[in-house]
Amino acid sequence: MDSAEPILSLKGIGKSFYGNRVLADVSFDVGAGEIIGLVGENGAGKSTLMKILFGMPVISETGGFEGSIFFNGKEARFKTPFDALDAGIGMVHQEFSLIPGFTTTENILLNRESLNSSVLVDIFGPRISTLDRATMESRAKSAIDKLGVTLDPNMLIKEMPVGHKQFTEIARELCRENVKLIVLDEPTAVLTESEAEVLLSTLRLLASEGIAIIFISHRLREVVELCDRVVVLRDGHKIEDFPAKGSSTKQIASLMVGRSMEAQAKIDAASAARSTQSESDARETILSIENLWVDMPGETVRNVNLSVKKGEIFGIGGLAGQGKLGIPNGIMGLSPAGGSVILNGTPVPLNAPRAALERNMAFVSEDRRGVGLLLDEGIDWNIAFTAMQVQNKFLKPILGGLFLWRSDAAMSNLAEEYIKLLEIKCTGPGQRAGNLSGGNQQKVCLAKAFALRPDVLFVSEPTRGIDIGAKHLVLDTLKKYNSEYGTTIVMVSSELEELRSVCDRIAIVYEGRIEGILPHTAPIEDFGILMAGADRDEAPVALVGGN
Amino acid sequence: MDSMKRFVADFGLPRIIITLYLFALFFAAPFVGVNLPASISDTMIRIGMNGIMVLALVPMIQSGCGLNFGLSLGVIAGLLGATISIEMGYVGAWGFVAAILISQAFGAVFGYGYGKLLNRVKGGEMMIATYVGFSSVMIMSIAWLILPFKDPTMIWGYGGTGLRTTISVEGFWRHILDDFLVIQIGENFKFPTGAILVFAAMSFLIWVFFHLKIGTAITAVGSNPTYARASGINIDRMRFVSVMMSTMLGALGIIVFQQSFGFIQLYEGPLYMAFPAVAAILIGGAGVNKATLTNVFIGAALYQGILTMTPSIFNAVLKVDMSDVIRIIVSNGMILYALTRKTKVAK
Amino acid sequence: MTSRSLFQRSCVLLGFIALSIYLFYIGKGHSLLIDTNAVTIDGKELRSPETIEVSIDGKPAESMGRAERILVLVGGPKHSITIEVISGDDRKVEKQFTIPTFMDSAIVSVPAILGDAPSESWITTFTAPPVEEAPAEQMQHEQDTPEATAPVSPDATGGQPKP
Amino acid sequence: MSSRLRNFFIDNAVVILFVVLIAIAIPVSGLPGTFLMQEILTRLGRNTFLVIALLLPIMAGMGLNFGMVLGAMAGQLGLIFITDWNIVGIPGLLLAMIISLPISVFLGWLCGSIMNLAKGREMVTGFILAFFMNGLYMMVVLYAMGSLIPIMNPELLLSRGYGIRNVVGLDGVRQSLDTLIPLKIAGLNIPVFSFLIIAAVSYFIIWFRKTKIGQDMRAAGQDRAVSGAAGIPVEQTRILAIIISTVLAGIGQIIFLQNLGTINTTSSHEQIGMFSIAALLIGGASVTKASIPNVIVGVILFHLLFLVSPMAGKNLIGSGMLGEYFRQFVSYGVIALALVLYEWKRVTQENDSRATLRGGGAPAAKEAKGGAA
Repeated sequence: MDSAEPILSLKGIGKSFYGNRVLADVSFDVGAGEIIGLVGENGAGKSTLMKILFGMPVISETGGFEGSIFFNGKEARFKTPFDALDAGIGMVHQEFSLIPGFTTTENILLNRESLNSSVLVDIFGPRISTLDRATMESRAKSAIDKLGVTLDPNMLIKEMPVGHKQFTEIARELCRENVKLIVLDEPTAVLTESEAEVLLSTLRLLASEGIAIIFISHRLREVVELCDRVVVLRDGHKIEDFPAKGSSTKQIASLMVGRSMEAQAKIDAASAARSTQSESDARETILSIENLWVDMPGETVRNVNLSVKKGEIFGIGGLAGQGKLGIPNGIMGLSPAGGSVILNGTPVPLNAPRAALERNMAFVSEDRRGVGLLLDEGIDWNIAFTAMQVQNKFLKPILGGLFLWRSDAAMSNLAEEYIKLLEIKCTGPGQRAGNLSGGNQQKVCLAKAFALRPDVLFVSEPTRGIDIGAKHLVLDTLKKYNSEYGTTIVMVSSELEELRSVCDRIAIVYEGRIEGILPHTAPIEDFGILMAGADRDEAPVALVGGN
Repeated sequence: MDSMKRFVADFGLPRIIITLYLFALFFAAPFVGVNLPASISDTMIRIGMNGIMVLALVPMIQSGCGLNFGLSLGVIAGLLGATISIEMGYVGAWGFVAAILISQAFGAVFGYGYGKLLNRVKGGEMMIATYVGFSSVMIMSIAWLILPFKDPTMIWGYGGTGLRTTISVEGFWRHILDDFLVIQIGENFKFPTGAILVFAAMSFLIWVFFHLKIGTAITAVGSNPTYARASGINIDRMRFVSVMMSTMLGALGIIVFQQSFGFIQLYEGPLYMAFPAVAAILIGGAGVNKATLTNVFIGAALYQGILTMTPSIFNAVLKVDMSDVIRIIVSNGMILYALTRKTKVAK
Repeated sequence: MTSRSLFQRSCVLLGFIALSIYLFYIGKGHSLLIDTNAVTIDGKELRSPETIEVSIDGKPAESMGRAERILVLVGGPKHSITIEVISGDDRKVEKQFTIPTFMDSAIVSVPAILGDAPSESWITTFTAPPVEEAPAEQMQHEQDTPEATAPVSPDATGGQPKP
Repeated sequence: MSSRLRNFFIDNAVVILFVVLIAIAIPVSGLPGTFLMQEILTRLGRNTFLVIALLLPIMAGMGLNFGMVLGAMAGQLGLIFITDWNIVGIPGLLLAMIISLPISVFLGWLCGSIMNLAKGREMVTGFILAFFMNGLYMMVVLYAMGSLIPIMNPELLLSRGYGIRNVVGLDGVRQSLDTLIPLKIAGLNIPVFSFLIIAAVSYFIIWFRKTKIGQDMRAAGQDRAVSGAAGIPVEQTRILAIIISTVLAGIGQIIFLQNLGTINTTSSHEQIGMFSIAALLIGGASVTKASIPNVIVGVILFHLLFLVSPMAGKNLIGSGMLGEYFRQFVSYGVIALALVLYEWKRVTQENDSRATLRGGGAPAAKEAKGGAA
């Protein structure tokens, strides 16, 4: 669909947060009536790009961005999202931004209601006018009609099926006057397959009316099916921009996860060096997981079957929201879970964090500040607490063992030890964890797990949000710990590169299930295919390992 | 300048103002003819009287249940202990000990129910605690009317039903702690050794408790419940223990209070008992989720100091007794400050 | 804010102020002392009849003898008085009068009205003679009566005022 | 059908409980029906306005406005001034309302701003704020009036020369609203004009809900983040809800006191918050939902209980105090109950919404029962 003048044109967009580059020189155009699929791994820069487009305050607060945006032929620099909305850009978020107790109409016209004029307006301002319900309903209806679906304008949102909520959101964007571009962020993530079908045809209908659409999705099949062109972002760069017709999910997936040749070579060399030590011995299974389901918001696990060998580093990868994070959280009892987890031949009770810890498993959570740390307490507390509570370490019995007295000195010693070992930069064992930098906080979390001397260690997103130097140190520490103590490590990460450089085998999670398990030496395209949900029509990928 | 700013930010402006205010009062005292030794002695007696009630707030703050506005439940347990002890005819030290023992039994029972309830309403504890406290006080008021107490010192003399509004403990165990090893210097200065010793002993026990494994776990629950859960801690159980402790300490606290005050106040007496204690600990520097023994000591001293000094100085200077109004403004202002400030730790 | 709405808001504010002043004017309360004492106006002594019935603003009438005073509380400036002479010549007089806004207590002289004296002389300011304060009675108002047995709390207990 | 019946009982559990309680207590109290009728009519006229003042903050998601006491203080200040100036009758009451208006607006703005600092714990903040402001109010009334603020009428002042007396008689305005349109039916005095005012304010509330700002309040009450993202000035809207509530409380307090005929300077306002809130809750309202029928039913039930419980107590065990304590227990208890139910529901709802995510192969989500009293 060629149009002479693009509606939106991004030129050389770049952005860094605190010296951390997240976007570099991204340029592409969106024409009227064109559907652009914007794909990329987590952290590839999609959401930052959209924040820039919408003028989110966080961008200007962190020093603005490079490059320029042309919307509708004019250079646009939106100061707030409202400017962007006024200019004619609509956004449909991943999470529903709807008021549950309001009707469809009220939500579609939220803060844009039709008003009856009133004499009181001059005195009390326009908000004193009453709502003109009849006009509102007809406006809502016309927006719904544009979608080509049927929605009851008077139904409450909380009584609606999920799909209708999504349509309501889109209708809300359509209902603005002069809307020219709609950005949809993962609109189908919460929909059933048939609902998603309807949504896609609705989007096609809108495009045919001349509205440009940016469609952000991890469901690559939908992208191929729906979009005119696909823009792939990776590590903040635009990698490719090509017509969707004729492309395949496999192709897109490998573009998304592919690395530059040098990086690839380095990883290959690194993994080749390790391959000899791990693959040769057929070790016994330490942990086997059967039919595991985990109810973790946003990371639901439906049916996972896995087995992990003693002493290996096992990687779990996959795109965001597919459920990889749910696996360790479920096993460690932090999220409601079911199924069976067998450690060393005996089942581990689920939904009981203590039982999991007592079976000598430990977990470094991806939510460092929320789950991993006592921000208000010192490093010594943070490191020693779990071991103290679960294994009665750092405690002195007093009165003949009637009471267990906390030994601050022992905790302090332990903290000193780990501060030295992990090079934690701090003023001393008593420093509050909340005052540490992200990397050092992560080291404290690792130290906490190490202090338990676990048989199986789950590490979730160990390098998220920390700087390069700390990343290496964390990964090296994990490897060292694995080889020195023979600890089995299960590492969950969205960074495939990282998994491949550390792990022996890597499982890829897709839609709450294990899509496949590959050795770290497997070509990167194979991982890409698994991550995008191996297209069932295409030849199945040869799976290694499994149960 | 920067360190000054940080000090103000850490310590909090209201707290600084209150401290300066108290110092000003003490400084002014000799010039306006207020008897300083007597005032200091008064302050000490009040600290001894109220200290344990302030201490009683520590466990629940530490476990993340917030400010225990429902301390009245503990107070009711204490009242039951005191009245039953008198009814049973114990006098002197035995009466006092009996009162404490009985009150602890009731405190445990009340604390049990209260703890179970608060675990079901996480996040809304403070308001619910307040009103559960209030309604319990009213239920007990009905109970005071109809419970079959017989002791003539306690029931209405003629015509009336039930217990008196105020019961003197004179002849039972009035000042039993205050006068224990009392140090009398001159006419005006009296140091209530016994009461202060008991307060110190209870503080020591609390200090010990929070150095035990379980105390450490409770602190972690208050600091970050999710962390604690991930470390295998049963959050509900820790919260429950802290509520039990708080209630039982409250029961002990009111009995120590009564021996010094000389009276048992029934009916609506316990209604607002929690508020001065809460204000005191907040003035001492505690937050909604964090309190230390230092907060308790400083808070009790500052708050009771203000209560003692304000009326005497104002009376001497302005011939006005504004102490009531100042007390209301200071204590509630402090609570308000704590509520609006500590939102970042909310978790 | 547009100048139009600024203007209208100012009007509302002024309206409220004007209304307040008007309410003050029409609502100001006065104590009227209906007086049947003899008065001397322009050298002429006017006396009240033996028995009369007086009514203010159509309220139930009250009978008065000579040299009496009754108190009537009214609000606002304009009032009517109806005097019915019971003894002697049977007649009924109805007159309107206005009380100055800031006159709190006013004496309304019945003889002056009946004697057709000029209306300015009907109403005179009443200044109360200085009264000894009754401290005992006042004390009772100052404190909520404490319960007989209750000791004065050293206030360490009740942090809040009692409900 | 039976499930609908059951739902009706669950939804109206509090109301039904109190109806039963009162049905038992009335015969025990032995109070005559006409007396009760007359009292209820009077109390409806006296209290309903105050309870209505609570509705808007609930709609704005700020819970029960314990800060309404601030408005009551403003109303009392207005009444003290008109009593001092001796403005009588309806003009006096209107003037008192006008005087209370700026004070209420200021206090409401203050209260709303402070509550915005403590989002999620508005209720406890309002509760403490009421106590705090009470201190300042006492400062003004007991120390500033007659010294800094001129008071002309010495009869209002304490014997020491400044500070307002504990009891201020409102002889000039006593019941002037209630008796403006006198109506007597079957021996019962009906405060027609007060009822008309209540009808007017009810209409105002209903109309207000239909305005844009009312819509914004409802939106902000349900989801602050979504409303903010849609461009609704959430904080300002919340402050406005509190301001209106405070202003209505001020006017309500004036109506309340004109019926009583005296102000208890230091304590008339204190219990108003609690009594109004308890009445609203007994009428079947919750922390998140309240309507005008809740108000009316609540005032009737609460005050019936208030009337009969002392006599019932006396007849049962021979102590009038029993009933007194009982009704205080009811006031506090119903608030505690409502708060517990609210938090309970919130916690279970959080769990429920998580449970819906549970995927295939998972056993059916455990049935989480909401709290039903």
